[in-house]
Formats: sequence, structure tokens, C-alpha cells
Amino acid sequence: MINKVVDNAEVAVADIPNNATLMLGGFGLCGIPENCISALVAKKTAGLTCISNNAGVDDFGIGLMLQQRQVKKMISSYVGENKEFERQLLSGELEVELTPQGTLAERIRAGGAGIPAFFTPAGYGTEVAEGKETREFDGKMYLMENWLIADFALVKAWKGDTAGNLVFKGTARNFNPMMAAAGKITIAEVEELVPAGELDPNAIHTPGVFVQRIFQGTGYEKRIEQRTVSSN
Amino acid sequence: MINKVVDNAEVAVADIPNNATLMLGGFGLCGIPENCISALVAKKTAGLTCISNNAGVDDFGIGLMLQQRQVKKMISSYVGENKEFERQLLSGELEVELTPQGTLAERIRAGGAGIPAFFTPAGYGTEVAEGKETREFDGKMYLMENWLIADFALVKAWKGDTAGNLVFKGTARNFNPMMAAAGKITIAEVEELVPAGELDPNAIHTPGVFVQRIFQGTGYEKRIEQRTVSSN
Amino acid sequence: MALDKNGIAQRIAKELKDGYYVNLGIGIPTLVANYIPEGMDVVLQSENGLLGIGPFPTEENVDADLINAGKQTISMVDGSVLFSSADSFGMIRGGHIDLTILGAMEVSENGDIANWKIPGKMVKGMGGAMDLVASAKNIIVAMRHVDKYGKSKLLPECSLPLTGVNCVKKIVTELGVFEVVPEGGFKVLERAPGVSLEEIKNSTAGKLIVEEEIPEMAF
Amino acid sequence: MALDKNGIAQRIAKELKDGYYVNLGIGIPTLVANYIPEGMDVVLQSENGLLGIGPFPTEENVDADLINAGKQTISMVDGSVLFSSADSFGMIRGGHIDLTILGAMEVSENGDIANWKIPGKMVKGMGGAMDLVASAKNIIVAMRHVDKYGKSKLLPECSLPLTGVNCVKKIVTELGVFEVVPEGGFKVLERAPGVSLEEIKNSTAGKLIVEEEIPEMAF
Repeated sequence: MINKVVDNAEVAVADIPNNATLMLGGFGLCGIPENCISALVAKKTAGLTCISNNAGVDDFGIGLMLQQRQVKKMISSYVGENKEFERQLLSGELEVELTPQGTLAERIRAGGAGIPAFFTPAGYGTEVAEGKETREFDGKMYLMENWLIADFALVKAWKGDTAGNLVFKGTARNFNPMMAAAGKITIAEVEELVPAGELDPNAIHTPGVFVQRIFQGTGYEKRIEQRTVSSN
Repeated sequence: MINKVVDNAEVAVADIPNNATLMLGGFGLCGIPENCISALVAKKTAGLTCISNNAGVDDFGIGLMLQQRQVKKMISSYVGENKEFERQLLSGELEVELTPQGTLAERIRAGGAGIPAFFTPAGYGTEVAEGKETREFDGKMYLMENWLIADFALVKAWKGDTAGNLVFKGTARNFNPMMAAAGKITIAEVEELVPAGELDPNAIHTPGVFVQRIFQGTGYEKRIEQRTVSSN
Repeated sequence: MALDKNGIAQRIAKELKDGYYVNLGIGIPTLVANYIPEGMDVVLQSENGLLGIGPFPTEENVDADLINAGKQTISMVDGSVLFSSADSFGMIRGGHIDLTILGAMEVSENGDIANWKIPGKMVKGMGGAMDLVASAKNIIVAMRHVDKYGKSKLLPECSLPLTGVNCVKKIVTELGVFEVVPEGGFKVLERAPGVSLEEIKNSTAGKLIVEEEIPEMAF
Repeated sequence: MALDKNGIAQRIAKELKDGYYVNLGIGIPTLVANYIPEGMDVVLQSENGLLGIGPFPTEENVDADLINAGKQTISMVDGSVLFSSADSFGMIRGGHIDLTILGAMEVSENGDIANWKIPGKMVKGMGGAMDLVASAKNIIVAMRHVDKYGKSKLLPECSLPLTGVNCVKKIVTELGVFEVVPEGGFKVLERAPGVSLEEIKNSTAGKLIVEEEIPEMAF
């Protein structure tokens, strides 16, 4: 099997240029590529278009890149919980394209699967549909949405092997598998990197063909946004 | 969790009426719902439209239903290996809609995912594109294809639980997961039925929400079409 | 007496049926989970990739990799299953979820809903709300009858940017239960305990349909 | 001497590159797997849902649940991964497979291919061929230069129903290696051992481009 392993995040993101279009996995702070984000913050890559369901919080996740004004545009479904984001958006420093969450997921899935456009009912009759083609199928109205493809996709998995196969854990899966397939170059960071052949071939979520670089990340913080517990 | 268990194939297919549209999982004879097919053969349900990648062989799989002339129409990508099929097709007893395999898989996936239409490059410039809308995206030509939805989807899994969650094995997965989602009523037969909670939630291929009835099948033959071996 | 938010949730829980798969929005809808009748099998979907939401975890079982759509730490139950966001919204868009319960800023008498944006204020985004309302077979809105300025939220037409059109089937507020009828209008089904029809009329800007004696809701 | 089918497969194997993901069609293309250079990492895709095809299994390891697209029993290798047909063709359609090698009945000088249907004869169906040829970044056709009636299969235009248009990049036959050039035509790259240019010309109905001295292929 083809070996996709690189040393670390710094090496993995070294060739991401200014003004690149990135996809970043995660829902809220769950399943985000923490190591790659840190490396991009250190590298100060600027003018980025980031496709990510959320924009992190002020001091974590994509918020760290916003602090340094590395992001030119966000394509997201929900961008609350972030004061600096709000400031940049209102001042016009940051451009935002809001898209329904399911449409975002499907557009990314379409990008990886070679489907340039598809019809969805989400947003019909709302401002999301403005300027888009609408059409009736079986008595219901739909609008046409286009695929999304990124120069680089940065994904975070639980386990991965040297061939790039990935397994996600819990709800940290979210947008990661579709993004892995929709990146021209996909960089996967994993909590545990194992030799090819150790993962159950029947239980792999992302086939290695989609992953160009993989490394074992370090120091995962996995910050929790809403720690909710019940008493025993 | 909602209990979806029924006793056996006979009970599961009891209400499938004549002239129903069915999806049947499997690629060749690999991963086909053997028990449900036997029950339909016994029940002699007729006038069926069958959406299935293949049409079985003369004396197994959907071929058993063809022998009894239960099938009015097949929607498939490849229908070789079946003399009786050929005879009925040439005599006009059977109608066939041939669709590229990837388009078939995606149309079924679209049916389950609420996408009424999408664009694919497969078949552009060929007779498959006749009468279909074509369109250029990023300099490449595509044609529009519509979703497929079935009255009943009959799928075969390796393991399943009482809540309808399914795990497939090897290449017996093939069309089964998409069909499970695209059936108005989905009937799953499994080799091993376990209580809800026994399957790893992270390694389930088909969520139980798609499955309305599940039962543990019996006497799986799993016939091999091309037994190819290498010496030790 | 008008219901509190727990009362609204408790009343909505009566709409659940055995075997339902349900998506609960953030806020009052989340509270509905506390009132699922004993012995009733209802499976809760979280659109970030989980079917089978369990109770909040105990302190020692908190897992940062297991959250709901409100980003709260949660647990799973026997039979739970995890999947990607694309698969999750495929499930939603494909009509596999029986009931969606969500909050709203405004609902119009033809079932339009506005719940994601207030022009001139910071826009947080629609999240999964547009997908949910465009796809669900059955949508119940849980909300206050009037906003904090005393303005009715049941309107002839929504004034805020829409989330979806012709989709809301039922509304439960602190004052009562209302059906959005196909020909347009809010049909009063039940009054909250001690709430008069007069009070409901005074708080409703949209067309109210009162066909007969309106019962008080019972729990 | 013209190549036999193993020779064609062996010559095509020289087109493989380290790190390639490859889809092999049924027939001669399947034989290419036997000639992958030692030490070269090439991963074979089977469109029915496997990446990482291993050798045929030994008798005791035959598994009815593990077959290739030709319905042959196969095995897996370390790093193999299984997936659904939708995911498999997503992989193909999305351009993630580096090279597709398949057979053909006819190829035209602008790269059209016909390989699925002969009108008036039984139609078996296109299987995955239309998806593969419409999506692949690089397509090599492995076929006989002439059909059993002696008619050339390298034509100005295909006479049979098409599988795809403008897609074939290279052709390897028993007589030589040919590139389909963007402006149209079969550019001769190599002659099979002992095969003359004259012989190639006599067997080719489409436009043949001979730019310089054509080397004999070496293995």
C-alpha cells in the first residue's frame, strides 16, 4: 500500500499558499484539525477562504486564524459564539457565505463524488434561493446547488493507517469524511497512526485514496463548548 | 429502541402487492436477499418492477422470479448471464431500463437522501443521454438524472440488531445501504440478529431509521459465480 | 395560567407517538426529551451525526467527541448509531424523520417560519434549520406567543427573513395549541389552563379560527 | 511478432506509476495485475466496493462475500478498504482513480469508445463502463487491433453505440502502442516486436500519425 505518512503538521501544511481555499472538518469544536490549524497560525498563511460548518470560538479553532486576520472568506452554516468574527464581519474585513447545513454537507459530498450540481428543497422561498435556479419535482419545489471543492482539505480522525485510511469517533465524524473526498490535497491528522492492515477494512469511514498526507497529531485539547452533565 | 423484528421472510414480504416497485440489493449473486426472493417466489407476486444491478442467473437470485414471470420490468446496469432473461426480453415479455452502474447507485442514493435530481457525466454523448437535459459545468458536459424510490427495498446484511441497524460484510455491501434508505418500506434480512446495543455504533453501515422490518434469515447458499483460486 | 417553557415542552411531548424518530431543536424543544412517556420508544436524532441521544453524561463519562447539535456533551443509548453530516441530512431531507420540533421568531398563517435572522443585528447563520423545515413531514413549533415587546409572533405574514415556506403544521405556545390549516389560518385546538379565548385573540395577529368550544389542555 | 493478450497486458503494465490507484476492466485489463513491477505500490480498485484487490484466494480462503467486478472470488491486502457502490462510483466520478484500463470494441480517432452494445444482438448492459470512461483522468484501452472479421477497431468514427466520447488517451493492441492526440488521430508510439509500420497501417482504418522513426517496444 502507498505510504502517505508525513512527519507532522508543519510539514503537512508547508505548501499551503496564501489565498488558498481550505476545507476544515468539525462541528463546533468537535472533530477539528487542531494541529493543522496551529501550524497555519504559526505559518501566518493569509487570504484564506475557509469552508467549515462553524468558525470556532474566539480563542480556539478557526478563531485563532481569525485573530490573526488570516481568513478572507468563510463558507459556513453557523458562525455564532465568536466576537472577533462578528467584529470583522461588521467592519467588512471578512466575507461570509451562509449556506444551510445540509446543503453545505451535500455540496461538499458532491465535490468529492463528481456531481457538479443537485437539487435540494432547503432554502426554497428564502433568501438562500435568490439567484438560484428553482424547479418542481413531484409537486414540490427545489433549488439547484453546486459542488464545493477545496485546494486543501484538513481533516481530523481518531485512527488512521499509513495508507491514509481513516476511522472517526463519535460525533467528531461530522463533515470530515466528505471533506476528505473533496480536497484536491487532503491532509489527515489522527490521534493514533497504525500500519496499513491493522484497521478493520469493513469499518473504515474514509478510504485512503482520498488522503494525500497523514500524520499522528499531538497534544489534543478537544475543548468542550457546552459541558453538560447529569448527576449519577 | 424501536423493535423492528419480524419472524421470517414470509411475514416480512406478506403485504408486497402485485405491480409493486422493488429494490433488491446485491452485485451479481453477492449480497442478495435470498430469503426474501424465495418468499416472493412462493407467494407468486407478479407484475413487479425490480431495481437491481443485475438480474441473477437462470436458477438463482432474481432469475427464480423471472422463471415464474413475476417481473414486468428490470432497472439494471448489467443483465448478462441469464438465458431466460434474454428470452423474455427478446419476446417482449420483459421490459428493461439499462442505466450506468454509477448512475444507478447515485439515483438510489439520491432517492434515500431527498435529492430529486443531479448531474453526472456518465453517458454523455451516448444513447443513455437521449431525452435527458444536458448542461456544461466548468467546461465539461453532464446530464441530469432523477432519483429512484421503491415501494419496498429488500436488503441483505451480515449482522443486524433489533433496532434495524445493519452491518454488511466484504463486497456484499454494494447496493444494499443505498437501497435500505430508498425504500418506503425496507425489509432487511441478516445472517445474525443481535439485541440493540451489541453492534459498535461507530461501525454500523445502515442506521436503523431506514429499516422497517428485520429478520434473521436461514439456509444462505451464497452461490459463487466465478470461483477463482490460486494454489498455495 | 399561561404555560412556562417546561409546560410547553410537556404539552408537545403528548404529540409523540411510539416508534417516532424525532429531531429536537435548541431551546424549549430540547426540554421535550424530559417528558417522553414511560415505555414509549422515541428515538432522538442529532443532526451532527447521531441517532439515539441519551441523557447528559455523568461527570466521569463526559466525552468531547460526543456532542449534540447544541454542542452539549451527551451520551448514547443501546442501538444508537453514528454517521456523517451528509448522511444525517440525507436522512432528514429524505423524509426519514417523523417529527421536527423547533423554535421560531415568527410563524405565518400559511405555515411560513422565520427563525434565523434579524436584519441589522448580527447574523449567526441558519445552521440546519432550513434543511429541517424544508424536509420534515411534520413540524411543530415551540415558542412564546408574543415577543419581548408584546408583539404577536403568529402573523398574517412573517416580517423577518424566512427559514421555510408552508411547512409548520402545529404551534404550541404558553397560551395554547394551534393547527396551521391548509387554507391558511391558526385553528385553536386547546387553551392553556386558565387562559381565555379572549386572551389568545388579543395576542394573535394572524387569522384565528375558532370552530367550537375550545377545551383546556390536559396533561 | 504480434503480441498475445499477456503481452498486451505486460506492455500496459509499463504505464503504471508508483502510487497509482487503478481500475482494471474485465478481460485483458485484468491480466495487467500480473505484471505490476516488483516494489511498485499500485492499488487496484474494484467498482463493486473494494480498494486493494489481492490475489485470487487459496481454496480454503474462498469467501462468497468477497468478489471483484467480474464476479471472481478475490482476496484483500493490508490496507484494503470496503465501501458501497455509491461511494465506489463517487470515488470514480470524483476523479480519484488515476488510471482506468479497459477493453473496447471500437475506438475513434477523437477518443470515442464503444464497448457495450451490438445492435441486433443481446444487450447485456453497460455495467460501470460509462461511469468509468466519463470520469477517469487517464484511460488506456487494451484490445485487439482488428475484430474477428479482420475489420479495424481503430476507426475514423465508431459505428457501434458509444460508451463515452473524447475520453481514450492511449491504446495498446497486439500491433503497437497508440496515443489519441487532441486534434484527432492515432499517433504511433511503438511497434510490437517484429511488427512493421506497414502492417499497422494496413490494420488501421482511422487516421494514423507517424511523426518519426517508430521504436519497437521493449519490456
